[in-house]
Amino acid sequence: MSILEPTAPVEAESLFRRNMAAFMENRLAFGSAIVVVLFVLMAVFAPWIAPNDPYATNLFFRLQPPVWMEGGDWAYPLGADSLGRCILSRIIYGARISIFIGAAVIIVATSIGILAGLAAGYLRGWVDVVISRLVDILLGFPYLIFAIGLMAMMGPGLGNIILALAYKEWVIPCRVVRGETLATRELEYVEAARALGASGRHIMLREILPNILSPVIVVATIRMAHVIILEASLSFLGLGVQPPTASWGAMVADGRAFILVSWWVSTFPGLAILLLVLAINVASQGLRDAFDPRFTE
Amino acid sequence: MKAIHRTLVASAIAFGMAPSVQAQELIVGFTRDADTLDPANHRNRETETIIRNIYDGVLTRSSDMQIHPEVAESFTQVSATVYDFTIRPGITFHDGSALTVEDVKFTLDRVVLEGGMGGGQSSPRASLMGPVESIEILDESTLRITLSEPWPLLPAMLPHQQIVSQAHVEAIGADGMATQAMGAGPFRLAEWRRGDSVILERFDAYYGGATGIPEAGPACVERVIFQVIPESASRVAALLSGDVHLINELPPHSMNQVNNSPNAQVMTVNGTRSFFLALNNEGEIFNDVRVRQAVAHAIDRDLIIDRILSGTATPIDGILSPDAFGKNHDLPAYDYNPERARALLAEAGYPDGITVTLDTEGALRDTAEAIASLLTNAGITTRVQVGESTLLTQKWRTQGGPKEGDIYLTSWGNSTLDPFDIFVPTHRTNDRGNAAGYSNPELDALLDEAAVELDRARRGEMYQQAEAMVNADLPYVYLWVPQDIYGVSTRLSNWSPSPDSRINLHRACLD
Amino acid sequence: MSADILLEVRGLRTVFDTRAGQVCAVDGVDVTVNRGECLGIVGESGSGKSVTFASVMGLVRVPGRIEAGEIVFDGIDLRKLSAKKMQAMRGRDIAMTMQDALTALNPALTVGEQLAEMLAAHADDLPPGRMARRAAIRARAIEMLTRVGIPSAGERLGQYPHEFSGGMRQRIMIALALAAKPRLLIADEPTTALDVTIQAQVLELISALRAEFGMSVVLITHDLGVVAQHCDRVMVMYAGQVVEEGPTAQVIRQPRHPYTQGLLASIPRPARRGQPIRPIQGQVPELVNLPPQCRFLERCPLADDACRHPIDMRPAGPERRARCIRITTPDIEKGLSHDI
Amino acid sequence: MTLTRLLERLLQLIPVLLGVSVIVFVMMALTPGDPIQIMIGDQIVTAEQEAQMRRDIGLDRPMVERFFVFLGNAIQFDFGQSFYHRRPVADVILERLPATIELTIVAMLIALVTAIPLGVLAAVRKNSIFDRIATVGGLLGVSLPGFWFGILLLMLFAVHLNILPVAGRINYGISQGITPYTHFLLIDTLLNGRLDAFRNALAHIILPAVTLGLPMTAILMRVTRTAMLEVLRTDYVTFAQAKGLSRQRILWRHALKNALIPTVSVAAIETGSLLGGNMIIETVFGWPGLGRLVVESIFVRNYPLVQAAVLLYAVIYVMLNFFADILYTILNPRVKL
Repeated sequence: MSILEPTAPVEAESLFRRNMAAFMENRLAFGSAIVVVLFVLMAVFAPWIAPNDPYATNLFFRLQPPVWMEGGDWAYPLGADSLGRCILSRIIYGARISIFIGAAVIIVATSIGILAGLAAGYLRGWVDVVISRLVDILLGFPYLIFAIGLMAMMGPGLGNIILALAYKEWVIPCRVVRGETLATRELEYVEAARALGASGRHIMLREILPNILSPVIVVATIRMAHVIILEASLSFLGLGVQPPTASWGAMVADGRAFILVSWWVSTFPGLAILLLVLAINVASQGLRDAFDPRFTE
Repeated sequence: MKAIHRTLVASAIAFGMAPSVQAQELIVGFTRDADTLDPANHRNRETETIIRNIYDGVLTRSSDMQIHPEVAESFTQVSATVYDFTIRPGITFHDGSALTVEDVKFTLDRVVLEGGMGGGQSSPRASLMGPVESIEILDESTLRITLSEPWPLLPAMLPHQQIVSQAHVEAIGADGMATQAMGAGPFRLAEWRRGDSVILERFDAYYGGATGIPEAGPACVERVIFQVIPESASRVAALLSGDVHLINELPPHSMNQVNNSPNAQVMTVNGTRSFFLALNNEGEIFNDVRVRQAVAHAIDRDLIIDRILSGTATPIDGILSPDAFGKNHDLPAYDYNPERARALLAEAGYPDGITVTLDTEGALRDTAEAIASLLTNAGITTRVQVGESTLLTQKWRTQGGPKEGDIYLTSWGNSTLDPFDIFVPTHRTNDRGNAAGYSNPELDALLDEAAVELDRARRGEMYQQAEAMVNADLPYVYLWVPQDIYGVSTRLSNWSPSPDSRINLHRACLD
Repeated sequence: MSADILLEVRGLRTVFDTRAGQVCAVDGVDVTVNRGECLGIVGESGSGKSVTFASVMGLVRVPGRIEAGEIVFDGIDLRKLSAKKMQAMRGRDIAMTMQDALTALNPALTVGEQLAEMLAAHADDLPPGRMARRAAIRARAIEMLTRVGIPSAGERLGQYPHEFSGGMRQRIMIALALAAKPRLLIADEPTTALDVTIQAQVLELISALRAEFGMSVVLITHDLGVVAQHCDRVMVMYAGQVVEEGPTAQVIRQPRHPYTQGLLASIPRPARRGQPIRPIQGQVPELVNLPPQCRFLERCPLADDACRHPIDMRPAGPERRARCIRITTPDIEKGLSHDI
Repeated sequence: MTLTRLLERLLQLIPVLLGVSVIVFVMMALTPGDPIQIMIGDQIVTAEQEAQMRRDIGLDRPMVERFFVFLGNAIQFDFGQSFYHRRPVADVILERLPATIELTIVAMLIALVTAIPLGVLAAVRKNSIFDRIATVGGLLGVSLPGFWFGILLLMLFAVHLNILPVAGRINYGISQGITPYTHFLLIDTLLNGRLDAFRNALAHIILPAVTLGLPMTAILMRVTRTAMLEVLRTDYVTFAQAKGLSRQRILWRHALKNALIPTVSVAAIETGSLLGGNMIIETVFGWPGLGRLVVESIFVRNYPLVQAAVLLYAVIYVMLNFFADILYTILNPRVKL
């Protein structure tokens, strides 16, 4: 006898707009998103922003303190490292590595994850069995150990890091997509498409995918923060990009030997990692709250 | 929660620190753990440094690099290839058994014989013994070593072998030797906490060590701990806080901090490792001596030594350390002169300069980057490529195989400070350390001759001549010999660093 | 206040602050429960019947709050009680059962523990000493379970709620609610989740226990049939207000409010066999920013401009009141049957 | 949970473990270059040693055969010789394992003990200042790079304040005469009744454990908070309130017991990632565990050791997840395996 409110079908696009509006309302998350954008701009326009050549060594400025400390100089606002290279410039260039690797790994992994997850969730059968087994096996490795093991075998290098991280990362979007696909494939509009004789490919990519994209995007942003920390960790261990390329993790590692006499060499790159990762985390949490009501509390 | 944290911190304050360090416990903050405690089964300096406090050798070195009999009472060179050693009576191993001439023979046989370690295994230290033909017992106190060819280095190299007990080795086997050390040295092994520390205790029945060095009897401190602290900043911090009393590999940039602290000081000693740039003499660019000279003129060694090494290195113009036997002290220096470098390049047909890659391993990155920027300034555009040492070894030390690459920043150790040990491997045609791919038949002949020359003065002259040759030919750009830098607690006395990086703690005392 | 009155609620107003505005879930509700009687509360979901009694129990959740009104239980103003005293009253003096025992019983705790903690919290006649106390609690728990009809209760104390059938769980919940022998039981939709046959058993059980313990019962339901069978008096709620109250038999025989009439018309009844079931048209208004007018206006077949101002409860016969200006109109029923 | 169900679950582990070993094996097999030459590097080895290494790895045999030899040996915990240590890899690993496990467990305990109460309080006081601080703290916790934060902590507590030691597990002097029953120093010192040594070991482990456990603390706090919020909305919590139970009992018994179910699952998975974090944290704090050994081994190309350690970590991780499942069923009576 209770009166059921009929659920009105909601257009995907207006839903997206409403979600974005909710996201904008969350001031902290929105501010964080701006910080992330600033980091991206910094990475893109590094050559124009950086006060110095990040690779130019000048032994006369070795371990020079930041500008506000005694002996500091505006030429090196955040001081210089053990080779007299400008720390600020290296941090600005380092953003390129962090953001590029983070984005590349997430894009590669999410693409693979979406395809594998759709295939497993929609086609079921042996495809699902194979993919799910593979996922189970890869989940059997602690993430960092898997990446370290791969890097140890493949050797350092930009491409290798992306591979080493993406090898396991795709499992996460894959599981999300598979679960969503399983739930979605029985829905009416999918049934209808199938009844109309749409191909499996069409249904997967045109009917199902657009409707499960929200959680995938949310997961991807959260994971990006994680990937950036992982890259920094690998670089810290010396398993990251090849020096002298500026990478934040490697910069922290380099400064470690000087921490007793020149704290700034390690501290600022670490702060950069913290700031970027924190901003991504806050923004992605806002995104999650706005886009995925199941997570909201 | 807060309360718990407070309790933790409070208890840390109360019990974490200094009070636990007793007066007679000498703690060394050491870069790395021993690989093994078997004196015959490793090729690692740090491992030997630890082992050397447990085991004594037939001969030893004092910190001024003089050779002294240790387990031996004396030794004589009978002929160019025959040495006799008189083993000191009354020495006991840590288990109380007597050290006999049989034990000495067993020890050396274990190293030099094919399969001498048992189980078909040969010792990786065999090459440190040179061309040994036989080891014989002449009587109950005399041992004779016969070489297959003259090798004047034998006495200088013998300190690298430590005497084990035959009975002990036979009882526990080669595997047991890796962890159960039992020698005749000033300290006996108390415990080895792998990856963390090696704990040694004073051997009260110690005979007193080498005769040439002032007699000391048993060690001064009751206990020695080699505490593994790989991180250099942590090692310094531990020294400054008094947690440890001696650290090795003190980073040069921390010297002031240590010297300014009330409870520690810096001690340096000229090392035995020569640093140099190997130029690929087989390659198209560097087969021209003018290009090689251009590199030498492009590098401001004094600047790098001053800025990166805090002045703790001595520049060299030949391969040998200034302290080495046979050093030629009259070599002309290639001064820092970028204009001259450019001119030489132009002369060699590179008016627009050249572009090269500089290989090095991670530990030398700072230096490599600095060198690269200096070279680039002088028209030699240089990119640093850091690789792992094992791969770089394969790439550069090809022993005659084809070689790729331009410049390799590397070093060669010479713990004996005898030229033979560094000159031959790095400069003789296709020898194991000849990263430059240098080949000079004249030099080869001279080195071969010097190796077997028994007249010490004549031999020294030959090496001086050899150094003059390579100084002119410049297959390598010779850089410097860095000092070994130690941080030492002011409580520590009677210890001084040794160029061969051994840390002999027999006589060291803590107040 | 009459000595017969156990619970008296006056002018209760409970609101929820939401993003869309203030939702007034209960708006000026008066309730009177006499000692020993069974009061039925009828209304659709969202009519405010559950919130009213959550307010009585002091269990309104944030963002909800009681804005006005007084709740007097046995002479004590519950709104003025400290949280601690209110907690002590819950379960001991006023108990509550919920719609679905499956969700109301903690899935992670055994039935025995859930009974025992209740007894431990409220029974003050337990013997001293840990062991004796524990034994007494166990005996009491078995007694309660047996009383509500759980066979071999002793063995089942160690079981978890999901190991019981639906009817059994409902009985267990009733046993829990009654374990401290409260004076008032608020039974919130006790039968909705149950099969018809089990519904009857559970209601019989409640009636029997009411007689046995001499307690009052408030039976919240949307099923007029249940009310007809078990309740002395009935209160009909709509959109946060009481729209009609009176002795059950009278209200059912002669409903005064068009909403009550609509409710009765929309359920199949043997008495009206052959007549079509007529659901009430339209929807319950959203409880945000309600205009000051009759809340049933949009759905009422009799509404006209006279209904467009606030309507009070007014007497509608002996012991009866209703919230409609047309109460006196004699031919409501007739008009309805024609127009709808 | 019956024994047969348990066995069934154990059997399900086999394909996963098999797959894990295939991947670890392939990882090694795909390494470019002659692995023996790379491993030897500039070390001096005899011909027999090199031949022995080749036999250990079995390069002359087909890949599939090599895998089964590898697997057979791995099951017997035989991973060949660690060339650098001149001893079996298994021995070298086992020596270092207790330090790593102890660090991991302490980090996990710190995370559990702080995260669960904080998460519960944050849920109970939703939207309060405390909740906001906890939320921000949680985000900070997952965003802090451990290797960097560890260095800062070390500088602060060990160098500037000088109240905690710089490296190691315990001071030797204080640890004398302690019988190593378990090789976990915190337990051994207590079993020996040596409070002074216990405190010393605690002072050594506290910084690495806090650094290691920080991300896990943050994650668990969030999970606990979310789960608590969900549970606090349930009917059974309302009903428990209606029963007149005390707030404490409702929170810590009724609500938490249910909220712990997801928390425990996440905790097990996060404990697995602590194993990875160990490599970083042990390197920063000079902790003599397996993680640091693996990192060191990578740089000297001690592949057999790296391979064995990765496999061991994966097996531990899989087992952790298995135990999490079991714990899940114990905590959640509704789920039958």
